[in-house]
Amino acid sequence: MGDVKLENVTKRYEDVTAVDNMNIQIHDGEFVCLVGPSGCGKSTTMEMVAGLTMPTEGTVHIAGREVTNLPPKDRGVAMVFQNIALFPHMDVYDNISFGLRLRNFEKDEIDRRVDKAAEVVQLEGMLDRMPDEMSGGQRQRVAIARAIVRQPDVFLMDEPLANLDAKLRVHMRTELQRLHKDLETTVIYVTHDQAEAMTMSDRIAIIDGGQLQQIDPPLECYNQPANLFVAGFIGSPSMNFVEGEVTENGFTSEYMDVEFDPSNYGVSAGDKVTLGVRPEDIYPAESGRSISSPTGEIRTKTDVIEPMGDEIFIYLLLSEEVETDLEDPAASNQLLISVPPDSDVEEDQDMSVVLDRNKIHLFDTESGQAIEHSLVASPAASGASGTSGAESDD
Amino acid sequence: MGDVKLENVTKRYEDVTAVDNMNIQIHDGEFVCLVGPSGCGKSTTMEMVAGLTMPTEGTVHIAGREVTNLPPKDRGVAMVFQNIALFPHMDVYDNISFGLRLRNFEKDEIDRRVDKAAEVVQLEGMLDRMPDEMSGGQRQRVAIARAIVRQPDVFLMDEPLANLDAKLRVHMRTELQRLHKDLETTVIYVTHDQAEAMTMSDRIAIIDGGQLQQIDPPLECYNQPANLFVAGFIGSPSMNFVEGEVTENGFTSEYMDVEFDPSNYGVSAGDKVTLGVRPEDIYPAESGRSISSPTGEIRTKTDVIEPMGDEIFIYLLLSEEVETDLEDPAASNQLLISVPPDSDVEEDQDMSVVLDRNKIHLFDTESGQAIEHSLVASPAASGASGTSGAESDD
Amino acid sequence: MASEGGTATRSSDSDSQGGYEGWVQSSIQNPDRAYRAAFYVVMIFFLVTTLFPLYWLFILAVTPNNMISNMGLLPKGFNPGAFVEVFTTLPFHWYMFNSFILALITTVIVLILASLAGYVFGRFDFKGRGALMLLILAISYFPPAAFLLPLFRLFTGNIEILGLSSPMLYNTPGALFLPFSALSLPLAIFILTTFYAQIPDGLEDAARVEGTTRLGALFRVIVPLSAPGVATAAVLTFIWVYNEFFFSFLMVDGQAKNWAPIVWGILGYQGQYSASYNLMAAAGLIGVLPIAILVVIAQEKIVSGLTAGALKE
Amino acid sequence: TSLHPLALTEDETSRRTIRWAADSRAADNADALRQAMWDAGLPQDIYVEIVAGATQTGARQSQYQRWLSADLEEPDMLLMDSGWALTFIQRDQLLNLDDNLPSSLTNRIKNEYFEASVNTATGEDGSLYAMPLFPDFPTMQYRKDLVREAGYDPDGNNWATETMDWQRFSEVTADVMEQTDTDMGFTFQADNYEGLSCCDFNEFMTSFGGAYFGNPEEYLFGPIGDRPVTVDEDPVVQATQLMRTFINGPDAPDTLDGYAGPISPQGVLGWAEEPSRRPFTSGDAVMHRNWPYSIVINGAEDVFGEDLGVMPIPYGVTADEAQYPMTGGPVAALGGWHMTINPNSEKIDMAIQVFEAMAQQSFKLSLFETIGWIPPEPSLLDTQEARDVPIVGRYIDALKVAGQNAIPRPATAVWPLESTKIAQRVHAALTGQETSQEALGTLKSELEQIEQFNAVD
Amino acid sequence: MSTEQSTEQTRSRGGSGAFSGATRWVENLNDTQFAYLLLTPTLLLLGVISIWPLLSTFIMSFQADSIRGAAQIGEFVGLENYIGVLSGAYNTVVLPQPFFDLSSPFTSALIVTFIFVVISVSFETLIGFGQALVLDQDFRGRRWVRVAIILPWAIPLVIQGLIFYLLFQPGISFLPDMLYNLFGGLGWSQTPLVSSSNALLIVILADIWKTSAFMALLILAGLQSVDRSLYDVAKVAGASKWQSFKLITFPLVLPTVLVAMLFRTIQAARVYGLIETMASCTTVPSLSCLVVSTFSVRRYGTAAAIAFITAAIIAVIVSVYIIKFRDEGGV
Ligand SMILES: Nc1ncnc2c1ncn2[C@@H]1O[C@H](COP(=O)(O)OP(=O)(O)OP(=O)(O)O)[C@@H](O)[C@H]1O
Ligand SMILES: Nc1ncnc2c1ncn2[C@@H]1O[C@H](COP(=O)(O)OP(=O)(O)OP(=O)(O)O)[C@@H](O)[C@H]1O
Ligand SMILES: [Mg+2]
Ligand SMILES: [Mg+2]
Repeated sequence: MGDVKLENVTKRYEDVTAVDNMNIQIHDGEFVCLVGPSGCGKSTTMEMVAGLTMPTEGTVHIAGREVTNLPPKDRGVAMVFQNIALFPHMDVYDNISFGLRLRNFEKDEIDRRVDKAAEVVQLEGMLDRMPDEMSGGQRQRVAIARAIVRQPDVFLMDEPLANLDAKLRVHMRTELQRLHKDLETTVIYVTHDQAEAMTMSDRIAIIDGGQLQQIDPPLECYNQPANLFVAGFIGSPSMNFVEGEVTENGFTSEYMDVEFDPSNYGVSAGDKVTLGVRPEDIYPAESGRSISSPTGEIRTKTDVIEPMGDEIFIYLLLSEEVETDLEDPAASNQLLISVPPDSDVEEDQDMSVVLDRNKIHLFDTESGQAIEHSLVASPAASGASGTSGAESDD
Repeated sequence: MGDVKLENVTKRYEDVTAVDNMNIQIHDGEFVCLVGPSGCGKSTTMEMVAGLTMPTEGTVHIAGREVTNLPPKDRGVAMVFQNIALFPHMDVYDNISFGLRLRNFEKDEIDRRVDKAAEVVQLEGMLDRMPDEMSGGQRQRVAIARAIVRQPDVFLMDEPLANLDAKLRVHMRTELQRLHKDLETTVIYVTHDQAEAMTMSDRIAIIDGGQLQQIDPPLECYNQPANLFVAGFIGSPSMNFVEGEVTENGFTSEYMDVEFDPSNYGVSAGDKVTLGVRPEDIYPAESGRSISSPTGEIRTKTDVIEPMGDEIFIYLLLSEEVETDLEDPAASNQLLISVPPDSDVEEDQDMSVVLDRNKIHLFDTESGQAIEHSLVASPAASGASGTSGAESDD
Repeated sequence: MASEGGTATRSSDSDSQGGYEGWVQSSIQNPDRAYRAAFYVVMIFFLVTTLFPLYWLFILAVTPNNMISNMGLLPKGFNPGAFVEVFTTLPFHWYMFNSFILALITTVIVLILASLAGYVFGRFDFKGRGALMLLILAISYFPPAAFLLPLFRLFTGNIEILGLSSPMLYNTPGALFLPFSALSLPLAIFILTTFYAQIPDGLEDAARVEGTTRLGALFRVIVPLSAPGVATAAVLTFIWVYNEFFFSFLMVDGQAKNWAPIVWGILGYQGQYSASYNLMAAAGLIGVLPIAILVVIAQEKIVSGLTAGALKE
Repeated sequence: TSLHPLALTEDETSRRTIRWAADSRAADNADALRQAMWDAGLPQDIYVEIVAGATQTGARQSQYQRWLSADLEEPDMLLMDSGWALTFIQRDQLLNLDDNLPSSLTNRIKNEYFEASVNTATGEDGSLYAMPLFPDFPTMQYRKDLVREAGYDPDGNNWATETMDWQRFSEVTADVMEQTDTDMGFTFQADNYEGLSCCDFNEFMTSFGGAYFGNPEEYLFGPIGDRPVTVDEDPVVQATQLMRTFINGPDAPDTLDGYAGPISPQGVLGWAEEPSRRPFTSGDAVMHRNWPYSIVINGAEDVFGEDLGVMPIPYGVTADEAQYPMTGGPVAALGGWHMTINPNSEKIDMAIQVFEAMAQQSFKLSLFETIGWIPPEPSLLDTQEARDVPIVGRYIDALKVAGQNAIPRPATAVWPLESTKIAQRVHAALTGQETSQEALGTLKSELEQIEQFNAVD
Repeated sequence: MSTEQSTEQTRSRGGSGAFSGATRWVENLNDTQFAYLLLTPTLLLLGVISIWPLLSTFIMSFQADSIRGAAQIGEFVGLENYIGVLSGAYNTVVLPQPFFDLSSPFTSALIVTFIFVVISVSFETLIGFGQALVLDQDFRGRRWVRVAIILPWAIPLVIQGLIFYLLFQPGISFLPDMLYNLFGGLGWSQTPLVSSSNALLIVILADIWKTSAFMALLILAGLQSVDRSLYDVAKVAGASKWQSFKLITFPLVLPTVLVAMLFRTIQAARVYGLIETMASCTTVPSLSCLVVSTFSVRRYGTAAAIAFITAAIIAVIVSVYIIKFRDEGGV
């Protein structure tokens, strides 16, 4: 039993509220990723689950019992710390075996487990190194190994792969997933790598400013973001946003119009809404790809072009007067699209694009809440799913 | 003048050779990314440029003069450390302004620069925090700010964005690029994020086992990897490899054959070669995309399917007997392909694929050296470009 | 499911034995409470044992000198006047002043020299390191008397080097702080060596890349980060010098204007046969005040977790 | 030159300063002493600066040792313990007064000062190297009120000059203790320290006619290695046993019969002067042996005032019955301090003037009055001025007797070592670790070895 | 192009060129040269104030005593002083107490010193560690408890001696009688300060009282320097308080503890002042007592020899530390 429940948990530092009335329920054996901008309270949340930080308010439950005041050692958690925090006076073997030695495991068993863990993190042969004789990535792997040799009820991993190269990350990712499956352990995992969050987690919890924005399965978060923040945060490159207004027959803005029947989506003329569309849901009109439900053509001009190897990002300007704002690709007057790597584009060339109506999101500009995630699916009745920031399962 | 030259630089620790006879020349104002697996010697290389580690052999030149024995402060470098290394006894302001205060800048100028830097890294209003009152990402941003307030000849950045979320990374990436452009400073940048390396750098240096594998512009590294290591390392997901042999009329292996005229590529029947093809260069036969020069259809079966939001990864098995090895997507008996997110695929379904002959790479299995990067381009004369591991400019 | 407690090899431990819910509950909570209680017991024990002799000293100070005999646990009579008499009998404040200044000078010298030495011993590996450390340590093996004769001659102008006689330092502060510095250096060096050695290289590296010299890094980063160690070395040196007994007694003639330190003041209340125990006690208590204040100030520097948040490693 | 704020504010500009290493008692009364010197004829432009120096005599000796060995010019004059002035004289480290002072003065010192004191100021060549400033003799202080209460009549029996023998002393003490319900009878000093060998035990021993090195007249100051060691003789054993009797009573082993006891607490075994004085001062003891400084304390109005009695120290045998000259009778260990001149001083002429002033009657009397330092000439003690001195003046008679029966310690180069051994062994005997016979036997052999090893060849 | 370099140049040109030249020179020294440069002031001071005097004392130890003549020291006699002290030949005739004598252990300097060192250092370490752990906790009034616990270390030796001297002085304090009534049967003396064995215990007690604070202060500094985040890791890994202490705290403060113990041992082996002010060297002779007592009677040759013997004995003890803890300590 390793379900984790945070109830109305708040953590305030002197002048900062790091975590703000957080309610999350994580099921036994679930793999949940916490994502959110830097400083949003992910680590603090983890620390409260681990028992290293006492919530200012609220309660923490693990495996059904309240642990708010229990010391970490009685909570059955293992943790990979964001700051790695290896014991500087112990070699790799001693670091990894620390938790096992505390529990008086037999030497053989310790050796077996340490060897296994070292193999998983590809540190065989380095067991007698001291931490200060290792590279950053190697240290991080020791930290991971130190957590995974134990078999706790709950794994807490705070950016465990931040310092690893792409290949190793993929490897570690699968290893961690395998571990999760084998041990049926609950995993709470902080990452800033979207691919990691998408591929590994059962659900993703998106946090902003200490508040939970959405917790849902990855694709749901991607396809049906609960609000503007989630929509903009999930997906890289980010979703394109265009601010505008609802008219009698759809959406209008300075730069583009999209037709639809407002009444279908519970909005009415005059409402300020923001239209969102992901780069991959915008196609050059001439690409000839057949889309079931395209919008009308939108005239743009290519500006910056970023070849990424497996795809090319194109920044399209919707207006002549401005320049591309690379820092804020979601700025209202520009669209970022992604095209196959062999596409033949140049800077400063005119380009008409169409959007996939199926994949157009509408948000209430003021509250940020999602209104609809597709301008094809008909009845307004269905409404927006997953719009509630809080956990819907309890 | 901020060109950096490493000549025959070797760094040996007691039983490890961290950097092995490295020769790199980085031009003034150039932005070079160092990439490579964890522990390959990237940080060590940086430290030798900074003057923190003395090379066991070889010389380091900065701005045309030899600096091998010069202390760091006389090298005109600023560095973001992989381990962040904030001064824990100073608040953010003092941390950021440390280098300026050392140089007796005027208070006004310091304030101005610190404010600017804090704005760039989005830490306005946190200047009086102490490091231990900040989140991991915030600390890392302080470290970046500390480096960028100064205007050195050479920036050394060791995974400066590792702890930042995707959105902030994109922002920081553009800021750093702008800075690079404004100051015309040479930048040496370690990252494990391929997108970063691809978009930011003028050239990428790929290192493995302390040895330089290739240093070339990003797309060149992507499209014309010098050897198997580079091919496998650059690109995520990784290139698919199939080991086989050259026959009279092309390539053959247990799982597939590709026809070509060996004589065109300087190989002859019986040679052991490895065929490489990137996921995006493999298409489901029925996708209907028109490719100028496809191979014959290859029959496979879908296995694991990973939806990533903006694309879907499909692991295809070439043989019935085995299972997908998620850890090593490049394993010879499987192919990983990437299809658009709206594709309709299921596990365990038959699927025929074709490869884009234009994009097929051939490597010498034994030496790992690239033989050819396209089976369309004709004469063998052109050979493989950029195959030399060492810098070609000197 | 696979929980840690289920592992067969794990030696029998408490909390997995179900059944006694209440017992388990209390055993989880009680150790902490018991720990807290034990902590207070221990603290009070330490307080009582360290303070009792001081209380005894206080009793002595407020009991009129002639009544000091057959003392119990309470003062006989009450004569706070001793605390005033201390100053009227002798210029005790000047003796305190002298000790204070000497201790200050010595502490500054020692901290600077020991910082430099501690830095190289703690953070550099060079030829002769071990031998030099041993040499410095060996100086403290000797009873102070072993230095006295030559030093006395040196400080009274009796040593000639190249035709120049050594300076006459007797009855000057130099005759005190020089030997004080030399004799307290070994301890300070070893303390600082230990503490400086523990500062992660990363921080020194960062400072150097930011543009400090090696020495700059020492004084701007390593020293502040070793604050507990430096403050402790300073406090130990200061207190040692303030109360130093041997050279204080031998290198000046005992006059306050000749920099005679506090020990001369205290001994001044003692005659050939007679002793004003109450004045000595009062002087002892008064003399401790500057140190107590110093400790209060210095302990602010002895703060925890100095390196917290510094490094990701 | 010392750059001390105190030195900078000092104003001595118009005078010629001469430095005198004295002690804290002199330093505390510096102004009065200077005035007394000027009154005694010291030119007004000579300013005597008094340095307190170390208070413990041993520390002071070492201090002088260093100063003189380092040829320091200052201090110009040194106050030296009569117990060790000789060691400096023997090493030739002091100015010969015969050669420098007017002979009228040196002759007066040699002829009129307490003889025992002069002996400790005279070199082997017979020259005077020090001028006794004041002698110090212990006396027996007692509680006149208690004694009277028990029915004795000290004044009538003239205790002040005609002291009693130890036997009667013990009986009186025991009797008074009992009758007046006083805790302790007799407090003295029997700690394992120099005071035991130089003084307390020396007195007991000498009062029985014993001596450390045979005939004191002949052997007191040497020759080392060439004199008898007589610490195992009967009088010495008796002295030890008497002390044991006082502490443990006559029924304990290794004690003397016929004496009353116990009259002294076990504590005396750990007491030096001050600890032994305190119970007496606080009224818990009948008898107390101590130096004159304590007369000043105990005779103060707010302590015992007139109720304090002082008598010479009791005796074991009379001088006639005693084996050696200078022994027997109411002996008192000789203490006291001498004035000496630093031969390196650049102000010897001024020092001589100071000495002359110090030799004046008026100065000595004023010393007696201000600090309680006994004048070094017996004749002076007979003057009315002396008797008029508050407190001590009342006890002049007893002090005079003590002075005339003073016995110096055998201060030679090896005395410090021998003193330690004597204190150790005697103390061991007193605590009962060894019998007196054994302890003194061992002591004898130890002293003989020391004498032998350090013999003058 | 970059402005930093140029700013720097203008500044350094305007500033003191010699100074920046010197800095540059210093920065370019290699590690060994740099190390010796930084050690120069220390070595100079120690050379003149410590090492040179020790060398001249060393020479004195080969010269005869001169207790009578004007000369401070006699002719060259080779190893005679050492032989005299070590063989026991000097025991009676030169030394106030035997240097080493099993038959009367409590008057034998070597044994007394040894007992003093072993008991006081071990108790001080334990108590000091305990105190440091208490002071390391967070509780209300900690600052005052800290001051209180450190205060004994600030008490001058003379006063420390006075406190315990008067506390154990019969007739002055209640304590000796009380102790005698309690432990008289066990051989506790009525006048403990003049019984060698009792006095030794009292001296040790006084030393522990004062010097535990030294240990506490130093160990506390060590404790405070431990990176707090390591405790978090240990806690999550399941370490109890004791285990955290054993596995994290202890190894990390061990170097500090060793330095503290090392110097305490050295200091304790030279104990003198405390004995002299409380019980006198006659009752509790230590090695330093022998040095001082021979020294103060001008037996400089013998005193010098004993000083060097003392140092040699301490060196032996120290090498035990160094060999045993070569890895942990900074030595
Ligand atoms: N002090 C040292 N002693 C011994 N080996 C060391 C030391 N420092 C680094 N190494 C080794 O040198 C190699 C290169 O280390 P380096 O830190 O340069 O790697 P890196 O490329 O930065 O790796 P990462 O991406 O994990 O940070 C590693 O194998 C490391 O274990
Ligand atoms: N000790 C502290 N005192 C004050 N504020 C703090 C403290 N620790 C954290 N904070 C603040 O609390 C907020 C949440 O911090 P937390 O470490 O949980 O962020 P995070 O989501 O882990 O961020 P990152 O991705 O950068 O690691 C941050 O704004 C941080 O500045
Ligand atoms: Mg965090
Ligand atoms: Mg690295």
